[in-house]
Amino acid sequence: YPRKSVKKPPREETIHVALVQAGDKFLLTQRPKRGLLAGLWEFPNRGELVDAQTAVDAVGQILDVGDSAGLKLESLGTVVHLFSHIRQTMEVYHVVISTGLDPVDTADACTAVLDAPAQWVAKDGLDQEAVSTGMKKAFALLGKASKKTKAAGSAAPARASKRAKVASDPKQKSISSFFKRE
Amino acid sequence: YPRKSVKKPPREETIHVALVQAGDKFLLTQRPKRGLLAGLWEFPNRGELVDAQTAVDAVGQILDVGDSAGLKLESLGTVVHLFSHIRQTMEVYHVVISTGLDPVDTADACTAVLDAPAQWVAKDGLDQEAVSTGMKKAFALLGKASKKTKAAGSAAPARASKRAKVASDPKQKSISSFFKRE
Amino acid sequence: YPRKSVKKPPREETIHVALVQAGDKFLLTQRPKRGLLAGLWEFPNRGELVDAQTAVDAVGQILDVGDSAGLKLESLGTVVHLFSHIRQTMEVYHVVISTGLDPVDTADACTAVLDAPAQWVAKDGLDQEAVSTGMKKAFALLGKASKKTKAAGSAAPARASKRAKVASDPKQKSISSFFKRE
Amino acid sequence: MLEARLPSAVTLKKIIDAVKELVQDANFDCNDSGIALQAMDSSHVALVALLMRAEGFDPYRCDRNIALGINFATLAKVMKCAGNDDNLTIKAGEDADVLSLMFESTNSDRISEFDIKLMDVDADHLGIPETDYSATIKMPSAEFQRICRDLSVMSETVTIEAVKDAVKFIASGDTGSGSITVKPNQAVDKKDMEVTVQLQEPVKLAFSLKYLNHFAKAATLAGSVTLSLSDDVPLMVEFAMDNDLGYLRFYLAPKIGDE
Amino acid sequence: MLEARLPSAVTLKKIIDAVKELVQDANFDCNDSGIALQAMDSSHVALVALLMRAEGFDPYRCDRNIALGINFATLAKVMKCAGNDDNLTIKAGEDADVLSLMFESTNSDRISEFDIKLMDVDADHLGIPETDYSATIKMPSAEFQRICRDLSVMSETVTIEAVKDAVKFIASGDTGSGSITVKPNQAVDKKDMEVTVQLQEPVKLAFSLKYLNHFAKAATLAGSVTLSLSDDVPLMVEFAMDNDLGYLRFYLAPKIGDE
Amino acid sequence: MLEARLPSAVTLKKIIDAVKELVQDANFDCNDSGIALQAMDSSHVALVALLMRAEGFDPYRCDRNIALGINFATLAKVMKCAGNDDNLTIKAGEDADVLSLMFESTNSDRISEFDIKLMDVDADHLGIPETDYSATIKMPSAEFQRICRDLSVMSETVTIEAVKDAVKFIASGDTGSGSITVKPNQAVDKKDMEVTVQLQEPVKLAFSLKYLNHFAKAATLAGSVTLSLSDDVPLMVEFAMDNDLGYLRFYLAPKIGDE
Repeated sequence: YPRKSVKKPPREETIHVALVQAGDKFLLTQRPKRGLLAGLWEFPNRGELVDAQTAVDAVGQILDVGDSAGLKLESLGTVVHLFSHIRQTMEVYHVVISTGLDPVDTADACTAVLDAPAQWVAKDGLDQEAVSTGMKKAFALLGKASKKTKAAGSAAPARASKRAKVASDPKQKSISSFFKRE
Repeated sequence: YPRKSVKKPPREETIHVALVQAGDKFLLTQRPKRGLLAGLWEFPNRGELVDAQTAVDAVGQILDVGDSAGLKLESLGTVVHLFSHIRQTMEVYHVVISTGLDPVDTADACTAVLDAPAQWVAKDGLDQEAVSTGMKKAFALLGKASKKTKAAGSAAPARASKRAKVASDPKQKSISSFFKRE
Repeated sequence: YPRKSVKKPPREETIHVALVQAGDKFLLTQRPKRGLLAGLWEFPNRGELVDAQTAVDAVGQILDVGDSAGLKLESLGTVVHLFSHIRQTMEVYHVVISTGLDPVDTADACTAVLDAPAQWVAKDGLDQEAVSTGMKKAFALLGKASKKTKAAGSAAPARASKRAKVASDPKQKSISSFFKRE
Repeated sequence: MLEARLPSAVTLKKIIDAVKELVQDANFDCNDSGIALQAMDSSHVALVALLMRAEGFDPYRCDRNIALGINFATLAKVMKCAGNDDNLTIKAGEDADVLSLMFESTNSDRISEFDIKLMDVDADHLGIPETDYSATIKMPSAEFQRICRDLSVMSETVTIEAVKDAVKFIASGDTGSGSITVKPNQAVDKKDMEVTVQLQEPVKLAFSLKYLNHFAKAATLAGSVTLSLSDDVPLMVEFAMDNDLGYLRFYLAPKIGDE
Repeated sequence: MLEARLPSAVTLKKIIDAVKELVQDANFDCNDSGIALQAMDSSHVALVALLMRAEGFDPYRCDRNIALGINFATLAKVMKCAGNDDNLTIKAGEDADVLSLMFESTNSDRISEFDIKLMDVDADHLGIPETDYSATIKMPSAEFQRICRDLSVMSETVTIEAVKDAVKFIASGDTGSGSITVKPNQAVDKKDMEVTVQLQEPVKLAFSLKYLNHFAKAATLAGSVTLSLSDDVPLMVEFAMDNDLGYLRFYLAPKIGDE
Repeated sequence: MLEARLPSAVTLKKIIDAVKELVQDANFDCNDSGIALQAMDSSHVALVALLMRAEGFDPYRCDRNIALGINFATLAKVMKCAGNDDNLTIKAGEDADVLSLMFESTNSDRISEFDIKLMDVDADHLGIPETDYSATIKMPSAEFQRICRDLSVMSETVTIEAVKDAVKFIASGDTGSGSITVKPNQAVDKKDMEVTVQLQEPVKLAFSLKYLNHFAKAATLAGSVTLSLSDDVPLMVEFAMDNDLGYLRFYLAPKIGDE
């Protein structure tokens, strides 16, 4: 009758991925030389972000654009990617930077702040870079979203941050699906 | 009369080393590129293991063999190795994996789980690899043990885990040296 | 009237830098391969040192010279270095080692204790090494100090450690600027 | 201009402590009838609604509607400075960029004044429809806090099942399961110890224990708590403050496929 | 089938709290005379032996011998849910795969039930020989706890030296040394404060303070503790529970070359 | 040879607890008039000066001047072993390399003895000139502790402004500002609750709250604290111990350009 303790399910992990766009270029950072997906390039992401505003602030700090309120952050939704022992939920955001940027300088700044190599890569060039499959899935959301955005017109909210984060538990409903904005 | 504070003795450190054997091959992982013994290959080990069962579970997870109860874990005893400022006690275990394994796949799985490069190396090939002296000492225990085991016949316990861990303080006696199993 | 939360000021950081001299050589250690100033060589330093005595003890341990009381540690003052997002205050100390040392052996010992590559470089050879700008500023203090020391004669205190640490807040006055030694 | 004096500074301290981990920044909406606050947590799973009526203050004065954008971490730190017998006067001038808080102790000669910088908080205001709930449960708030804490041992999710004359809280996880049943008690001498269950129809809904544990921190604010449930509607957890000062309500969206 | 009701749930809570850091998984061996448990810590330095007699329960019923394999971390979490005035009923059915625990408060209408999944625990059972100890020391358990904690300041090892009419605990380390001497007191009004030393012959043995500090956590379970020592034999530390419920004993192998 | 018995071991415990985070190693300078200690913190911003007069001990005996070099972390750990009703005898022999501490409880049969190894501490001794301070403020030490803690919410620096009949503590930071005003109270029945301000001329100086919070830990040692300020001179914070035992003083260099 007694039973052996059950095999562990894959570890749950949620990361926040920022697709940072300047003109037609996107910011990539490089993974450590060792470990999971060693050396691959990815979009800037963090596991410990508590909400989207923190992401905007981090991006603002990286780009030194001062008041991060000027950055548009749009939630593109979530993608789930399975590793052998990790079930990773990626919450994907899109940030468009309108300030005139020197790609080289900002990549250097990113290297310093993020503590990892960084570069700007054109959308078309992403295929040439060693980008992980999961990250490609995340990027694919942008295509879907841009279609929707176009359909809905350019009414993207200028201060969308407060609306961005969605609960990562798929069973958990959102309160705003019950109560409507006034 | 007053005296200067005494020179520090070498730091004590206890690690748990698993000699994971599949057929005539053993699992090796690589140390980080920097720091002590940089880049050398070693048997999978962890300092923070609390007991042998945890080791079995970790190995089971690495090899994805499901219920780790099927793995035989045998304690081979301890080896002490001295570094310039560390006195390292290695508690060595031997695990034989009977499931049919694809060495390449499992090495990849190990890389993912252990966050370090991993490979399967034949017993005879260990000399060719850059394995540290301490680890060689640990491996030497296997030779001694296999002689003993042969002498004692193949009565190796199927669930030896509860008996594996020995106190790392050489002055501390074990309770089971006083009370006998019934 | 209400206002947006202010842009973050650069992060404050204080590190303790030891210019360890044996004969005409100085000890250098190498930064990690990734991150800020990756791979550059620097003088041994630590952020978490609580006071100068700890530094002496660490150096004594590195060099295995036994009783660290034999080491002369002299405070050279502080240098401030600005990174893009860090304002780093370096508190610089000078330690002269009088015991006969084998440069190769001690570099190996340092590698083991500091967990990073280390080497002894002659004062004149520092320019040839990839040493960061901030560290060069720190080294420059030695030139200034040696002039002062010469002016004051060789009355450098044998146990200067208790006098070494200065407050890193430039507005904070020191108590010893008010009360005089008896 | 706002000027309002709360007889017990500790009341606001307890409110802020119960809310600060759910809400980072929010507006205190002040008008002549009192001070209100509504904010979602950053995951948009829960909603906090606070009402402090003008009648609970003495005096209370608010010339025109103003929204005071406050960082709750800062406010919580300032509220820590409230002594047990301090009263609290809060003030904000026309076009002010600070909220002023003054703590006065009745039995000492110390006056503490703090100014907190105001922020521009971009708040959505949600409309909360009047709901005729299927079940309304009143119980001691300490009991509710203990149930949520105890069941967290087993799972991150609790199923609340209200049937005739009993409410059952159930949590089931990898290592086992737990259930706690609460039954109405009619005649209790201490009002706060009363348990009542008003039932239109049986309901069974699942909720995140993490959030309920957050809500339960408000147990210091009121001896009783009221849970109101209906299918397909967020749970309402209400702590009514003494002396008609108002209430602190939490709304929590249910979890689906888990009940 | 097992069904046993313990008048005070807190008693089991204290037992589990004292043992949980030494033992990860162990079997509760149940038969008609009571519930016993024996387990070594993972380093095989200490042994825990618990006996809860059937007489301490009311009612107690156990049809046939069963071994209930329990994860102590899980059980400890569930036992945290025990209220101070709760009683506890534990149950396990024939071929059950769970242990059921029911907490009932005498003065509230709350009933908490928890089911913990059972495990297959591979336990060695050691035979503990009857020993005629050279020295047996009875002292207040709080005093024992304090001595162990105080001497931990100086070393990881304590030497216990029992001579005629005195017991000395000595610890010596890099920064200095400490020693605490306890002497018998004959006439004490409070039984728990009594100190007695029964000596056959003087002994002097060294033990790990880390383990003794673990054992001393059981001071909440009994006002007195008994230490029994002989050369070349493990120390026995016994906490006898009130009302003849039974005992919690710890055995600790000595350290050699250190006394 | 030194031998000195302190009626309450807890007194020394409180002193060490208040000082241990500022001072790592220091010399107790013992002579026939008592035991003194002077030490700067490692940043050379603050200075600690302790005096324990021979009269406060019973008995007190010190044949010749000796300096006992002590590591405060070790001493603090040993002092943790002091029971509330223990007395303490400290001893150091001629040419001793240890300081001996013996704790005796008045109502138990336990005697604890600790030996701490002495160190060679290289101490600078600073001369502290007699100063005629512009302002001297006496207030309850708990009040001082609370002011320092409360204002730490806002800034790392406090400005102390003493004017006629009031002392204002002000802290201003990124998220806002705080100020606490203390006024003299003439007739108080409890001596420790008294607040007095003696003013030669108004002063306004800025100090590090981190250090003041360290000093304020000595509030357990004395019910009152005295702050003495003058321009261009370190602040003196004095805790006078009961029964004329002596004092624990802290000196803190001001911050410039911040007041």
